[in-house]
Amino acid sequence: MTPLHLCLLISSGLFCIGLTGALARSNTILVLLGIELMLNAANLNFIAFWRFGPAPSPANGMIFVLFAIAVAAAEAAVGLALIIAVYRHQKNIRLQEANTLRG
Amino acid sequence: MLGSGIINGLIVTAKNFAGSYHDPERMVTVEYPEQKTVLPENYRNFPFLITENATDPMGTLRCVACQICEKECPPQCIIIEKSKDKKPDATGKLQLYPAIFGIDTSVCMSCQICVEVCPFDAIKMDKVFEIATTDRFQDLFLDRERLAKPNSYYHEIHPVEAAEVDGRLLAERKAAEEKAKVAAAAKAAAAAAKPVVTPPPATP
Amino acid sequence: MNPFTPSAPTPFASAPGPTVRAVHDEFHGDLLEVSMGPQHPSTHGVFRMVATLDGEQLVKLKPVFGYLHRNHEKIAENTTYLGSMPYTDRLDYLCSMSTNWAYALAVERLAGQAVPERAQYLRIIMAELTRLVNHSCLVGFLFNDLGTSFTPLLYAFREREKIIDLFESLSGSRMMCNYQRFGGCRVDPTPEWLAAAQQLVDNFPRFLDEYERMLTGNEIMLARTQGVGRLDATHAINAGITGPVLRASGVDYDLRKVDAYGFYAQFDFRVPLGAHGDTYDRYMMRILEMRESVKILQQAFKRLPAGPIMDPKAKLRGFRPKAGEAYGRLEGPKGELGFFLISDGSPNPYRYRVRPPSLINLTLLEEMCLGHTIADAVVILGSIDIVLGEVDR
Amino acid sequence: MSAAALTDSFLERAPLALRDWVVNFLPAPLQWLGHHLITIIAVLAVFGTFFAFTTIAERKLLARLQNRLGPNRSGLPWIKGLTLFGLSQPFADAIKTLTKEDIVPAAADKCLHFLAPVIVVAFSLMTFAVLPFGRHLIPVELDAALLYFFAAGAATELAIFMAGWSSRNKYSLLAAMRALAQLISYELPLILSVVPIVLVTSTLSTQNIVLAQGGWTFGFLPHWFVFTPWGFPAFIIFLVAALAESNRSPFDLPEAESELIAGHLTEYSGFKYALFFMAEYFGLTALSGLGVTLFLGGWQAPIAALQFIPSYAWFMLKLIGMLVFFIWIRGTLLRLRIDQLTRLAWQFLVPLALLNVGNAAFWILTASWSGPLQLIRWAISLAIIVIPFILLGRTLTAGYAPRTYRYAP
Amino acid sequence: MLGSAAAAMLLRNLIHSALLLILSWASVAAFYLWAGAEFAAFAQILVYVGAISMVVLFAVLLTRQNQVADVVIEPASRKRATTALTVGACLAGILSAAVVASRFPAAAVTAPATTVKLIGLELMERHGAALLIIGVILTVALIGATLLAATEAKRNPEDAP
Repeated sequence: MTPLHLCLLISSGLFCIGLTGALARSNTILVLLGIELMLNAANLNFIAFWRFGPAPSPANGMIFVLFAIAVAAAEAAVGLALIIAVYRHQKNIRLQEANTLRG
Repeated sequence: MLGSGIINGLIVTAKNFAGSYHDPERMVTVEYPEQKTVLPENYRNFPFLITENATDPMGTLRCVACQICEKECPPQCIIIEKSKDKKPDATGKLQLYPAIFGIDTSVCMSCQICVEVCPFDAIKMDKVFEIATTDRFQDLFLDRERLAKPNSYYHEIHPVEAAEVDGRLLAERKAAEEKAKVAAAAKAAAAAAKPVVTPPPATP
Repeated sequence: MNPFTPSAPTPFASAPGPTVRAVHDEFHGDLLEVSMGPQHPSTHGVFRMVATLDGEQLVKLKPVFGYLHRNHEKIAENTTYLGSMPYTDRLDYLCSMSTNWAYALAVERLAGQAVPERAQYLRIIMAELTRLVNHSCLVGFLFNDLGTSFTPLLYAFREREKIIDLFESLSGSRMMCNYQRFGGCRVDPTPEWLAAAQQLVDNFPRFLDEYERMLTGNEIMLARTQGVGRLDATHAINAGITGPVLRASGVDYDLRKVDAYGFYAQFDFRVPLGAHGDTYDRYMMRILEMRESVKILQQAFKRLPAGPIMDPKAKLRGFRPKAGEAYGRLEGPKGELGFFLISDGSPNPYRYRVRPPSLINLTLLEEMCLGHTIADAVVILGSIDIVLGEVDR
Repeated sequence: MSAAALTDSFLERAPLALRDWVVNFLPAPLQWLGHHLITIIAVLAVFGTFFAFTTIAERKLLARLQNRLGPNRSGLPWIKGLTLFGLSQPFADAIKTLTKEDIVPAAADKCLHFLAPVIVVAFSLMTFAVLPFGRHLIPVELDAALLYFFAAGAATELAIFMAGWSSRNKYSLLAAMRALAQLISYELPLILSVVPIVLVTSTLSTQNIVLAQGGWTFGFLPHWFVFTPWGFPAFIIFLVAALAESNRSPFDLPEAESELIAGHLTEYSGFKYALFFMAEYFGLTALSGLGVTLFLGGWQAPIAALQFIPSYAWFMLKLIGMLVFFIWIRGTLLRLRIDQLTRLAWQFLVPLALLNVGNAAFWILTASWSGPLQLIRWAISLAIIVIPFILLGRTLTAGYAPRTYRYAP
Repeated sequence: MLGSAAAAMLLRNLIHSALLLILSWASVAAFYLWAGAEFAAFAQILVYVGAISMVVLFAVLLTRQNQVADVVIEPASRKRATTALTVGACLAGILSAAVVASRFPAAAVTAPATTVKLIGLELMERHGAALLIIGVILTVALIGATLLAATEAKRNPEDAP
């Protein structure tokens, strides 16, 4: 069980938690947070491979993680803005009711 | 320029900071328990009764229990009861004296109206301000004994005013004596002229 | 209890409830009813503002006062005319000398009492000194609300202390002077007192210059006060507002010029007028008025005549003015301070009414504060300069 | 004395020698632990007492600004009448806060209520790890030190939110929201004002930045960044942002006494309140420490001749200088309203900071100019930053000017 | 890390779950530190714990208005919860099996020495274009987010009853 295996196990565990969270909860915010968790799990993999991978080129893994974090941040911001907009309109944020597309 | 107002403000506080070390006009703090400020002469706090001499305070009270101050006092905090008998006062005339004379210092607002309206200059304003007590009732109701203070104490706290009051009293006493002498002489002459005429009434 | 869930909209009377409650208002969605209670640090004395906020903007503001009501006018009906003179000190405890003068003015008009010339001059000196005390206090408290940690307040109080010490050495008490009598003054100032007062008045402008240099040009001060709490002239006149608040809106109404009571006609001084009627103008009114008062004081010291300070015919006790009514008013530091007396010939007044400038200036507080934030409401209250002793009487 | 001898003078190496002497008592594997534990204890001790004396210095200085004496009554508990000019006041305060009753509101969210002060103090203490106190005295040698500093600084916002939310009181929630708006809108100018430094020294590690500021022209003009045309405006922006970041004087909106009673600290009392108080001061000291490292040449001596004084003494002197400046500002300036505060940040500080980054780039490109060109270089670089400052200043204070008044006829 | 993440998903009280999630992000950053990637760790803390947590908490606060208990377990959501759990569990099984099965070449023992300067250079040269694109994405996203949240507010007062 090389350390790489351990890291992969942890990140896959985190990924599955994020997935179940996103699917199970009816509150849109928590769904979004679940997706954030999945993104973090992916980043974990990058760092693990960068650290324990065969021929680690000096900065590849790290740069990829930086970009991933940036994108995740942008996505979270837009997602939450959407939630606020939807909330203002229909006064609660249950996922099921957000089915009317009309403005 | 945007920052100039703020910089000016900073300069002023800096000057004050420097000033507070050497400029007496800026450093005004008086550390109370150690240093005490000198009270001005006209300072007034709760009233007190004047006695002629310190040896027999109750005997030589100047107050004649005329109860004018009791009537005039706005918050009605003076309580006086006349005495049954009379006793000679400084000028030898027989006067009443207050059996009970109490001031409730928790009500008195030291407004000094009793001093103004008292025709006999018997009540004056004191200068003691450290009078905190633990008990709310007994200690704050000052009775006759605790109110009476000798005339010398009055000279001590209000020198100018006391001198002027004494001057006036002496003048009155002298005028009263002359009048008494004149009346006595006139009486003697009248008695000599018409022994039957009754002597003129004693003037106050 | 989730603080956001709106409780049933209780009747809007000053319900004792918790100080902060969510009130549901159909127009604005969820409002926040914040009660800046009697013990709030920035209200000058026991005064409560029930402010309803929509986010940061003020939607409704209900001043609640009466916590300091001492039934002054009813008591005055049961004591003699002289007896209620010391009570007038307790009305506006910051400027007791000018309140005494207003009451003495009313009684003298009622009884037709003459006042010797020296006493008139002394009264003008005392009134202008109290104006300096009041305005420096106000400016200090205004900046304290604006947020500096007590620095301008302590500078102002340093100057005020000097004047208060003068009052103490003259009338016996720092703030409760009880100095005026019907027909003159009670104590004749000694030459040393006059010299000390003269010296104080001469270097008072130095304090004002230091104050102006520190604060008038300050950008933050300009941003926080200009355009805040705007009051237009017609509105002020209709509401009966008087004093610096009115003059800040540009209305030329100063009793010292209008009535010219006492010997004010013989003094040349100018009345500053504002243009915008906002908090900055009110602050500047007070600073400029302080400069004018210094000018009046300097002239008064030069021309103080000798002579008696009390009209010989004035009777101290058994003072029974003939039946009738009189209204004496003067330009107090806060506005037109008036005393209305009805006498029925007995030693006690039949009716005794005080016109409190603080209370009347307070009526427009809500009108000035709407649309601003809570921070501004506190500053506007500070700029109106109210003293709760006078508001509640 | 040659520079090398100076750098290794006895005083310079004293703290290090002490630490190594203690560490080699421990068995080999523990040495690493001992090494770091001692540095932590040293930092905590020094800055703990520094915090205590900053509070007393603040109260004494503010008092002097206001022409009154500061606290000078508290003497030692046994000796009667010995007043140490108030020096023992902080210990008296400490005992007072420790013994004060700690009230937790009934509806409060117990664990968050307790956690908030802990996190605030933890994160603001973590920021000290990267500050170079002396030539060899740097707790943790990180090459991404600046990024670490801002990461630790950013986490304190979270704790303020927790404090505001967990005390379940509308006032503190409103204040917590305000505090967050203020902190977030001032984080950008803070970081942007540091970017030119990173640009010029092309390193993120604080030790290298201080080394880059070594050297003196003509013996007495130090090469500190504050004396460069792009450095001075950056320093001013840094100061303003640091003031806002640590909720001090013109920006102390969250605890504005005159409005929301004590902001998000209303429901705290006793030791937790003291923790918040301590965290604020640690944040302030850390930020001014960073300011000293970046702009005022860290532990560099101002004049070449004065190098014999140990470097950490210089760092402490400059730090005290910065704190006195902060206290001086606190005694003078008024408080800004929340909308003016954010407008100042977004419409004035951020554009100026961006311009300053351009200014620093210009400065690097023209590094090769020499002689008369040097003057032109200074002039242009100054122009790049001063003209927009005046223009933006004018737009910001558009409608505000001291007015003149007319008098009644 | 896993513990706090799991707890974050299950808790009823929204604020507690959000805060626990932030704790899990912090522990992810700790993992990066352990793995030797300092720069990524600090970036993670700065971005996630510093900024995104604020946005999340603001969103949670703004949308708590008439909050009916959001986790009332109606039959519909209970069924969804069980299906989600089964999907998650079997995915976890598959992944871990794949991980265990695969063999990896010998791992390099020491962490590759990366300095900030190296990352900086790398970013600018080989990934310069990516850097610019990220910049554009971020600005567009943020402007979009603010517009989205803001415009709603303006329109709302008109159609208020």
